[in-house]
Amino acid sequence: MLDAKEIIARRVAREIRPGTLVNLGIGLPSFVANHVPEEIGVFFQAENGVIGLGARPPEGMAEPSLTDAGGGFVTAVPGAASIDSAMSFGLIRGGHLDMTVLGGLQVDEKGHLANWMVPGKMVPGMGGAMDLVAGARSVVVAMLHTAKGEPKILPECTLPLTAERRVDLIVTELAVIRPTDAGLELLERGPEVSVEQILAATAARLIVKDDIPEMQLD
Amino acid sequence: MLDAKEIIARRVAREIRPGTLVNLGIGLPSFVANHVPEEIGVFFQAENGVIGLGARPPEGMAEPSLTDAGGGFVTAVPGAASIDSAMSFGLIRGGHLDMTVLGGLQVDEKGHLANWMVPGKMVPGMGGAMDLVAGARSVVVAMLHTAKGEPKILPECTLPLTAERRVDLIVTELAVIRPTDAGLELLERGPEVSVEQILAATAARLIVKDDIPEMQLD
Amino acid sequence: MKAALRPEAAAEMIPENAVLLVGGFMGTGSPHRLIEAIRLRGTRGLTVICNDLCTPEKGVGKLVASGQVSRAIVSHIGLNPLAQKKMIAGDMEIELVPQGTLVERIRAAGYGLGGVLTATGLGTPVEDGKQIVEVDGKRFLLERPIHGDFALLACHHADYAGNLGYLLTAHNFNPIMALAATTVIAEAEHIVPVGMIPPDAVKTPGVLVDHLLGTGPC
Amino acid sequence: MKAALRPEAAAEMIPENAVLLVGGFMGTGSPHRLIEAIRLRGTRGLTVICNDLCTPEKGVGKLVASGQVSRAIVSHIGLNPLAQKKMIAGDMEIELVPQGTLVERIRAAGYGLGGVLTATGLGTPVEDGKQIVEVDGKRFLLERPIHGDFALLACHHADYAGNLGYLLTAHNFNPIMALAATTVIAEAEHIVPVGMIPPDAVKTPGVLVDHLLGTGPC
Repeated sequence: MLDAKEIIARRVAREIRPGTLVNLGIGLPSFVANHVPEEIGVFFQAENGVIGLGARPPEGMAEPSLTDAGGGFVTAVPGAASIDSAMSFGLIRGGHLDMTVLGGLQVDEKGHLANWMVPGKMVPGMGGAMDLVAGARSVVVAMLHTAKGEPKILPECTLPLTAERRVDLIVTELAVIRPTDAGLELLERGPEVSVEQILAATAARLIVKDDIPEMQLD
Repeated sequence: MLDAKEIIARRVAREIRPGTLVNLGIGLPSFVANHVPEEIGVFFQAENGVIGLGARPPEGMAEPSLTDAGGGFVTAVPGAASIDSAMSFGLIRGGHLDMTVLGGLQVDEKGHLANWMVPGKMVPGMGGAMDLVAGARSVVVAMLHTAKGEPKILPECTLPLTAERRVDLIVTELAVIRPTDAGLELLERGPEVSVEQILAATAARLIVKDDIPEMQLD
Repeated sequence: MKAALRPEAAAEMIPENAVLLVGGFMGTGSPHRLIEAIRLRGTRGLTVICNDLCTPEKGVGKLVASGQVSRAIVSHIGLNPLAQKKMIAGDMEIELVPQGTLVERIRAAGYGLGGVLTATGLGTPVEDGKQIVEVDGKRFLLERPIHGDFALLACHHADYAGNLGYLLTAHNFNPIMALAATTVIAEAEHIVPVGMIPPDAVKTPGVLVDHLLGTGPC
Repeated sequence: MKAALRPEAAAEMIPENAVLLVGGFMGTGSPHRLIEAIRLRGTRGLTVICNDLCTPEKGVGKLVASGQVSRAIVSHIGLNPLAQKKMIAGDMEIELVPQGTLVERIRAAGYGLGGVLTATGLGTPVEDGKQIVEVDGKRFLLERPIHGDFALLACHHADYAGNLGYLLTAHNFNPIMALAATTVIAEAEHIVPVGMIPPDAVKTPGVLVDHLLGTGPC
């Protein structure tokens, strides 16, 4: 039985197209890279300054000047490029980034994402999230479906938004959901999850057509 | 007896302070570099992309990818840096350039420069001139005092201006003139030139105090 | 991975009336083989955005001479008397833009910015018809982004992932133009296997480059 | 030529209430020896502009922990719980800025631009109190330039002309900050004789750098 984060990472990995440039947020989204086959030639960007982010280094082979956006040691693949922060966000804001995968605190029926602060409680800051949501060609939210049992997919976000742009896909351990003009469309069920379970864990209205398939995971 | 361009180049060279970053326009201003001693550590910028511009290469030692803003072959000094056009104009517009020396078609009593077009006749374009005049810390105009016997220093420019900024110094073969709030102040006479000769060749009003010294040339 | 194209194959991609960003400064750092292929193909109605129009015998100047360019956005045409003649006679539309403004306008398109706020051009004909924006009591011209259908770049070396490196003053507009076009074609003097260019030496990340032109027999 | 300073000598230059641009991303590419010298000296009332506030034990986070920072402009404080606590309690003024906007605002100051027109932050609290500028029917936030009294940079190698090179993800904000402060101090791991860094490898031209910090005994 896969745990929730594993399900999400594997399912998001299937969204990634060959030969694209992809940014993975720190935390849960960073696990996605483990499930993308090397041969499809995806370049991962870490917004702190590398295109062609590689795996964690083997023990004893870390270089302090090669880190990811969380400050952890990484490697780089052949063909990698070092970039400064201006170029990094030029890629993000100029529409050169094919996809970003970000964590979320809340998403609402309009597809708005909130993921950078809980007023008076937790103020991590937006880092690159506002630029990523405003600028990436495709925005995928990868998050647990609920937080301490409370729904995170709501009729309207109660937390400050990250951008006015509608995200393109929401992937949780329970469901794959696509925000559309008409609202949130349920596309897939998690492994051995029923539509009723999804509806019970979701505060927002979901558009449910007949016959929701179960996620395919590699 | 020095010719006019030689006088101007030598006099402008004396304005250049040690350890500064200086841009020399193509044409007459480019001769200034020949008269700046190497030991004062000036870096010359060519706006097409090098800091640390050097002399023309010896016969048989030209590299096609090392040229100045006129497209001529140059060399570079130890400590030179290649820069792209964005950085080049970042230096110019961001106030990092200590001095620029530019040619001129006209300068007027307000210290306005016109040097990029003669409507209907000659339209070279402004190249980097508008950026240089707007952005350099100090702007020196190096030009012949007259064109085909007609004064180039006028009450008001008749040609389109290069910028609304007042230039800092005008150096011709006849005179050194400083534009000020009060108008154009005559500072120095050319070699063996009288104040009367300067006034006769100048259409603008000049402020002439007692005892105008002759230029010192190295 | 991007296989190297022949110049003719690249020229075939470019339709009539295309908007071309072309790297180079007086021909240094221009994609000469690609330009020659476009000339031979005879594609007409082109818009050329470049630092300058070079000379009638060289660089983009050849396309002006062959009558293939109907419109140009450049900073300088001083060494192309033919272009000046065509502009004055009204046979060719030429927008003259200050060099620093030109590179920033192209960058704005590539970096997803709404425009450029600059003091360059204030008080000159460049100001005509443009919006003035005041920031903290200072006036700035609002200059609009410039995007191309194609960017035609030249570089010293590339790898087959599309990473590019430039030599000395052949950088100029190339690294900025790489972000500002729908399709980016780079002509390289050398194309090396992926992994041969150190990440810190990459000036244009391969993810920006769509097609490579080699120098070999292909 | 710039002789290398000891960290204490550099720290002495920085007065109380100074505005500091500090390179680095989660401490990678931050001038750690200089930061430690400022901490030991105890200079108070500092404004710190940096990508993030790192952790309380590292990088600029140490100056937050020691109470020397009264104000910060950063994109992320998620790994510094102490800074979050101070912000929520109102003990420290923290302006959170989207990372891409932050680097462009610093660049705007360094490049002499009036501000940045960006879609990032629209529809979020970042928009509050800011001017909206419309360009071709699209809305953009006008974000103002950020200039520092000092830029405190870290680099991998330098020469005694002040030319700087960076390693991998240690570039980040350093190359941009180098243009945006009155006084620029760069801490290098290696300082080599002038002429040892190829012009094409220079990322920050020496003309921008006022003081170098070495690693040797000085």
